[in-house]
Amino acid sequence: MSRTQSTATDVASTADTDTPLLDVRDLRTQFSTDADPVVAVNDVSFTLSRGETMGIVGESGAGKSVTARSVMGLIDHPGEIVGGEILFDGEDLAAKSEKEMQTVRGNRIALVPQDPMRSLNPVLTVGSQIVETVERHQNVSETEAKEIAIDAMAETGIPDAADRFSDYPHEFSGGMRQRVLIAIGLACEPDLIIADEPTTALDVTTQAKILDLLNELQEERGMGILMITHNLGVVAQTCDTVGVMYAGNLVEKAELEALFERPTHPYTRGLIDSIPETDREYDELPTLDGAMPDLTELPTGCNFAPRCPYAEEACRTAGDPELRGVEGTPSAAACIRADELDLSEGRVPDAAGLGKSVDRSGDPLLRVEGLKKHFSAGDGVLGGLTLDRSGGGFPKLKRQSVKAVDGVDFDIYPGETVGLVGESGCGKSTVARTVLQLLEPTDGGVYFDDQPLHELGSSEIRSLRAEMQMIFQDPGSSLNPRKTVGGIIGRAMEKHGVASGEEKHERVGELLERVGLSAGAAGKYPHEFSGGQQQRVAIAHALAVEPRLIVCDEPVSALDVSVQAQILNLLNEIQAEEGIAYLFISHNIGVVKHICDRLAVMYLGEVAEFGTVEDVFDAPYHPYTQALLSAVPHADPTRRTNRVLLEGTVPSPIDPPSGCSFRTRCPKKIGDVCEREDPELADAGDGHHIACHLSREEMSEPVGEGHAGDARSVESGARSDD
Amino acid sequence: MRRDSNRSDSDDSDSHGGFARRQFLATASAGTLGLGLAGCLAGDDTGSSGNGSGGTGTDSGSGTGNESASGSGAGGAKSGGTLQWGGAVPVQGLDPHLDTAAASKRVLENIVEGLVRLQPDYTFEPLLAKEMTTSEDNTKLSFTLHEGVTFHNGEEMTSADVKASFERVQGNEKFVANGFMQKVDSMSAPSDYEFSVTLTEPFAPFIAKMSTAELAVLPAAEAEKSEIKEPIGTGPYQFDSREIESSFTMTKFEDYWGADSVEGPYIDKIVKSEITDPSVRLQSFMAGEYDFINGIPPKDVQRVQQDGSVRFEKNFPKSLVYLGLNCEEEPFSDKNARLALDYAFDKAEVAEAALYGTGQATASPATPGSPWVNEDVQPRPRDLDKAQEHLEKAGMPDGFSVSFKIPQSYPAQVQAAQVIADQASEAGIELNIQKITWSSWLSDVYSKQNFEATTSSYLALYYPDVSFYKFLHPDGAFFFTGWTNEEYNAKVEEARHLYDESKRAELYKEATQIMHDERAGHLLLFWQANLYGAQPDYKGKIGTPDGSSLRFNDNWLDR
Amino acid sequence: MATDAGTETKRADSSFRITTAQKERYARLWRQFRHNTKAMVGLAIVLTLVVVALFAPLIAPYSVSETNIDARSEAPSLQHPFGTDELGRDIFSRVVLGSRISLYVGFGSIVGALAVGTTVGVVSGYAGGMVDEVLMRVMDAAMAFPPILLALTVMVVLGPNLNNVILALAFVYTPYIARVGRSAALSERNEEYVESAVSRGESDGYIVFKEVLPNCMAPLLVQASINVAFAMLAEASLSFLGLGAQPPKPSWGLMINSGRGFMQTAPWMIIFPGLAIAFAVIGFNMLGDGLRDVLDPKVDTVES
Amino acid sequence: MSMLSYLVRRVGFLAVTLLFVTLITFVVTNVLPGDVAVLILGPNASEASLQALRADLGLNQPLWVQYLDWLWALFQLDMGQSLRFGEPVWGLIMDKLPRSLLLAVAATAFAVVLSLPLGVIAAVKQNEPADVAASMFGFVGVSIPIFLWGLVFILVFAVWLNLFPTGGFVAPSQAENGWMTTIRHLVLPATSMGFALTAYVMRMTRSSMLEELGDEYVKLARAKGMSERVVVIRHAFRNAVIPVITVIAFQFAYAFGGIVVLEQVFFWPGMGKLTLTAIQSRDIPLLQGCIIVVAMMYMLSNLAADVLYAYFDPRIRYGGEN
Repeated sequence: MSRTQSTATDVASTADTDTPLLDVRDLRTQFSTDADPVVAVNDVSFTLSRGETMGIVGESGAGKSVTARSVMGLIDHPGEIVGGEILFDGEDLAAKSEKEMQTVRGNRIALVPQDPMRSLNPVLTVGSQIVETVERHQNVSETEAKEIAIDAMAETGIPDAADRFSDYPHEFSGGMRQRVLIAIGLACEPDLIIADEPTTALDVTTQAKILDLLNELQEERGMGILMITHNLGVVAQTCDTVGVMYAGNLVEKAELEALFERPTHPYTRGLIDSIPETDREYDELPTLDGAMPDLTELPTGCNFAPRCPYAEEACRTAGDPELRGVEGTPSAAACIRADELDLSEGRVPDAAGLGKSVDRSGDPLLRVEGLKKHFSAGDGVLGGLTLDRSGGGFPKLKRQSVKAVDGVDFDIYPGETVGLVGESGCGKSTVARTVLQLLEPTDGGVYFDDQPLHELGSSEIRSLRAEMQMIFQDPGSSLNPRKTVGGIIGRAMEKHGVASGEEKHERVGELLERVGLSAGAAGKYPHEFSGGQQQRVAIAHALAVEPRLIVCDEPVSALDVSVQAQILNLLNEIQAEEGIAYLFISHNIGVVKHICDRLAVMYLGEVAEFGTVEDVFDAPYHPYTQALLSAVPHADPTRRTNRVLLEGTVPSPIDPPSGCSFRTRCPKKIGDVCEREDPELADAGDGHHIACHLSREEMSEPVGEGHAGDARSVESGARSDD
Repeated sequence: MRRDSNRSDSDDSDSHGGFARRQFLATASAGTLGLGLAGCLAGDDTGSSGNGSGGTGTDSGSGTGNESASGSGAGGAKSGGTLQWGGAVPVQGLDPHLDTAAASKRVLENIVEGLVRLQPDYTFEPLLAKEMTTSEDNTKLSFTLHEGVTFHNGEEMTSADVKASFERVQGNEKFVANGFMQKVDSMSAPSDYEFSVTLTEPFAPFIAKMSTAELAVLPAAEAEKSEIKEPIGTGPYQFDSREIESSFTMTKFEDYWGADSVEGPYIDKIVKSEITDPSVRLQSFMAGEYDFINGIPPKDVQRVQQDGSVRFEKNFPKSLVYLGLNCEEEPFSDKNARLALDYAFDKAEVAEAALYGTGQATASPATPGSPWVNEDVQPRPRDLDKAQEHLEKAGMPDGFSVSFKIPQSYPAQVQAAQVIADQASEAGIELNIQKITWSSWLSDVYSKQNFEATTSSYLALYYPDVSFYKFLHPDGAFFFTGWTNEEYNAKVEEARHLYDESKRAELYKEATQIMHDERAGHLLLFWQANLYGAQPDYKGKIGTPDGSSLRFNDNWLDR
Repeated sequence: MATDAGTETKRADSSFRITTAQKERYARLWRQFRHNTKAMVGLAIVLTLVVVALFAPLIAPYSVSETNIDARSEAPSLQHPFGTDELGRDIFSRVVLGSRISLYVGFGSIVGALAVGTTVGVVSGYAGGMVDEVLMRVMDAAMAFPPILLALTVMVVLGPNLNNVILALAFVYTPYIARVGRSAALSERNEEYVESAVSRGESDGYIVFKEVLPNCMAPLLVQASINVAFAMLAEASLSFLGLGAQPPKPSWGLMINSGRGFMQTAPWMIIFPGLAIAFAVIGFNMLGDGLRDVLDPKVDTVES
Repeated sequence: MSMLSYLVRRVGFLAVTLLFVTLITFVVTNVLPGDVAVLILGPNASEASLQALRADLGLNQPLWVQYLDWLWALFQLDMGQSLRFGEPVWGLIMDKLPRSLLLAVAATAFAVVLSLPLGVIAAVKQNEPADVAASMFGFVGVSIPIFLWGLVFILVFAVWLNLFPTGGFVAPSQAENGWMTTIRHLVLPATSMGFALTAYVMRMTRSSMLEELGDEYVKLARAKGMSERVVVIRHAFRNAVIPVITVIAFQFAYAFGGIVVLEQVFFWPGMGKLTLTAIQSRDIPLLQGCIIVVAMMYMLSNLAADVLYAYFDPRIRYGGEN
């Protein structure tokens, strides 16, 4: 590791020089289309120094990724850089030939890409993918290259790096692959790392570890990092300076603290406000109306003006505002009113006191008892079979099943929102579908209004469907693309005899208006709407049959934050008016906390903890809940949580651990009992259920720093890390 | 008879044939029983109409019409070499007693021999027999065998082998000549070189039958076998190897007994490559890949003749192509419908379309040049008015529409059919062509009579009984068009019993007239020829005397 | 033969996310179609064929079956632009009329295959489980036979004529359509609108035929147009082998079959029908490929 | 899931498919018109002997019993006797199969050698003239029936240029020049079929390459500063070739289908001709044998593709794909 240190000192010495590491000036990248070219990056300028992490943040379509790729000279056809300079260490990259760029890429500027699952070549070993970079850029022997590669792997926290050198990407978990990608980036000791949404595809607990890793590496090596992300929490955790992009423009540039303390562009303010924070209480989330405009149909004037609560006539007519320093702040903003506006306080909507109280004295609307859902592993009749040699001797055919949901209990009272939260693969979506009998439960019972759904025939279920509706994650997928919005909603009404004929048309119109669309939307096809609007249509569709329960499966996770807030508010509003109960599935703790009354935390097909939001978010916690909460990056740079970093990965649901399913990763594991006995989901008497062998007191203790450190020395289970 | 039913399915160069054996047996008895002794003189009609192979076999033809006479004697014959023969139809089964396919006969003719043999002058001469005598009443045939005749397996041929061979045929009705053997009262082999057959009654076709492979002499041990796959005989060539549907090889038999008296063999090895497509065969031949081919497509004759660098042989006639009409079903049960069709097309044009001048249109089933031809009966000229007249008489003034089943592997018939159909449609008669496989033809058209109109062909060659009786008499083995006429039947029956050529000819000429007037179910179209090609250094006469098969023993390669 | 251009478009889209909201779907498809050279060339060829087939009797100067022995095997000339065949028939007229046979068989067999294959495939893909397993093993098995071999065998069973060719080819291509229908249905089944319909209380039948099927039409249409090309090829092959159209029908395959003996002396007898086959099949292939580019559902999503 | 499990599964699928193949074959061939007994004994056989033969052949059993009997015999490689040739079907097929294999292998090899580079170039030069030319070639290739390719090749190379024989097969043992003659006869059929196959494989290679070239790991490879050659060959092609393997296997099987027609064009005495003979002469046992063997070739080539697939793609060990 000596090389690393020397580099670090080098960097430290050169970091003082005046030239910034990266100086982007008036970068303009556009894509040619059949019609006019589309400007994806519009005269963007920023600088990045050595040892600095600059975040570029924005919602999808803002142009942040194109900016990053422009820097690397990797714009896909039909895009091209049409203006500006990209000065890297004083040299203009935009002027370099492709051949010359090849010596820069991977060598002096490294990319950490977004999608760890797809960014590694599946047919080459991870080692060879690192080695080829080393050999390409450094004049070293093969053996040396291999050593460098193994060092890099070890440095990024890949256990047993030398052993895993010749493994293939699919043998690594997502988080480990991201580490490999970082190792590739680091291998040639670049001066600049461009991290393009490096944690977006990862679960929150994994994300926490990767962000920590990046921070550490930067501290050691002092390279510059350009962090592209849509997540302000990530920005808050990693960046020194931040650029906010909107519709191809850089609309604000600021130091991290300044950005959060006093945003200077209304869009930044709106973004920050839209994020439901776990430690804040809202009745209603502050929102930005509308969505980012289509790049082909930009408004005149300020691109943000149509959504800006502070917009004036001048904003809409005076052309695209330039990015300039804002008086009294170290920041710069592209807003003509930046100097006069003080955006240091969030815009909290007036409608305070809408707080609701749920009456849990009667019978629950929905009761789920010991629900289990097992799938056969693999597909087809032969798919579930596998050769089992565990017994030694001649291999036996064994039918395997994935225990997606393995004994879940909870209930929902009328008018209540119960959340199911957990990381990907924990079985929360399966619960949602099994509850609605979209999947047949393997075992256990689901009672709706005291009717045992699991015992009903399919026609009875069908007639009950009007009572229970579902809103899906991907509105683009949940609306049949071949039907008009009116047709979709109207069909639901007809199906359940809510309305037909002229009345149906009227009610469709009303409903659409109710969810914030125009009645005229009925004649359009789903694809003609933006994601947020589509989700509104999906809500209208669910409401059309006047249900008593709506299961919302990650209804906002496909949406940008500003739109997410709108939808969450709409859901709350509807509940307040109609008294509908929600089962709300999400992986996003902030969202769940904001919208739910009670919450079930799921891990590996089981409920680890169940109780009111207040109960769950405060000690005593289940150790998993504690880790989950600690891993959430807050969009607040001043808050540094004591991270509880989990060891290893989620075990396979085909073969879950004995005893407590969390014990393989539990930082508070107390011993044999955890391995032997599956803890009951025990009620402490206040309706707060926790499935853990620890006493409530033990659960309330913080997890020591030591554990976090230990996470690095992961137990090296064959293919399980992170 | 499993093979037979499918044989010669893919080329018109071969006569059609391969009718079911039982059918043939029926003929054999029906057709020959009533005959008195014909004496041993052949060259005349022996009345052995159906013998052999439903038309392929031994009915010796006139062999007239050889255009090229380069097949001279064996003077200056050279030994050695390999003959590359581009064959038209794959060799089928190789059991001489069982197989009637022309393609099999073409090779077996050279491998096995009988006691007697057909000569170029259409007489039968003893072959393996040195001598043959016939008793007064023509019922006992005595043979003295050549001595020193060896089989390909090295054993000497004795009368025991002959007897075993004949008994084999006699013993199982699956053998082709079994029906003939029913006429045998007893056989005896008093000494190694003496053999005699006693017939139950005089039966002239028997001798003719003995000249064919169907009564070929096999080693006694071979005769035990129920089916022979690798024939062993006494012939000039011995079986070497074969691959089904692709090649057949035979080699010179060095110990051939007849090298002095019979001639040859000269060529060391004969390789028959089975190239069923006439064009490919011809192209390969023209490119020098083959020394000899049979079945040159008529359309290419002119080109081959003009080429000049190769030898062209035409052997006319080979077979008769006819239009078969089902007289038992509407519409052709009505004579006027048949006549309407007869008037609807131009036979000469049809013949020209199919044969490019290598054949000739006919209205008589008798072989051209034979005494049985009635020159007064000529094909009806095309006359649409008359066709219309007959249609009206038939009560179908607007014409009619029928299926027209054509065996697809005979290009000449397919071409002819299209011209006929085209011309007939002008008369309001729609003939809807349906190309079918040969086996479908056998089962649908011939066996089940499930047809309205069809085309087919037969080898009649020199013997009128095949032409007049086998296909057109209700008792004939190959009667399937359902046309019956008492007067006609009486005449052809009578003719079978007559040995006075002119009287017989008279009857056949009258029968021809009846056939024509009544528009028999066989609407005769044309005679076609055997067409051979050979490289100039391939010498010797090509083909057997009646043109039905090939003999290589007197052929040689001049290189 | 996958979705090359389809993925290209998608890539271009996703890198900068042009949204085309507010545009009418079909107008957009048509625009994409119009800008797709392959599709337009294919469409032009197919339209030409259809027009030729519709007006064939007007275009053809001679009868297709009238023989003229005096004018047999004549080289192309002003009277006979494509020459004459072995029976003196005008090849141009026969090629023109042959388009009817080719299209008749091509469309006829695909309509049949679509009717059965779509149902089987979509039901199989939607139902999954044992139904799917059994149906697909049968389809796999049927696809284990080379199409032409299966068609030949079926033709022997049915007997040679054009309508039977249609039946045989419909039989042969059904599994191919079913496969596509199934995979489309499989991917549609995972779309949330299906669950949405289930949770709305719709019956399986409604979901399969009213919700899923319309969304499977794009790949099915693509497959169908390509299978039209295959069917036309197969018809030519069957006729070439003598088990298809019967003389004197001017089937291109049959014309080639009878012309092959004249390759040396009258090559035009195979050249022109051969070109006709190639022209027609290229047309449908290009159209199918172009349609795939345009209709590929992956391209058809709008990002917001 | 281990590679072994994967292969066991594949073989399992194959066995099931094969069972259906035999079932379809049996059903289709048994509805062929024509009574086998009549075909064997001839149309005028007596009803008694027909009955006797039917009993002998088990034809008076229920169809499913006949099927099981037939299947059991098939399992022992006993395909019965050819009606037409009177020889065991298995032996006939074993005579012809090697020749068809020779033709199919030669054609496929030709296609692979030609199509992979073409496909890669077309993908890399997307929308450039090279690509357009390759595309056009692809369209023409798939659009021209195999028999037409064959006839055109015969016309040009045999009839006009007289470079190769017009058809036929000569076994090396039969010819004076041994393999040279065989190869001379092989060139035209193999290349004419090869061209048709090339078009498919090339198109597949191209689209597979395009897909891979657009994938994230290719972008990362570029971001690592890899030269375009490395990106294309080492990264994209390695992945792109995997689905192409399946296509090649399919094409090999397709070649077996094409052989029915092509062997007729070139008078190549292989499986195709044998099959056609069986069809034309309604030789049901032979037809069944031919169909099963051809289908087997298809399935075996698919299995081979699966094995290769697993070999080339380390992910396969996780199974589950289809």
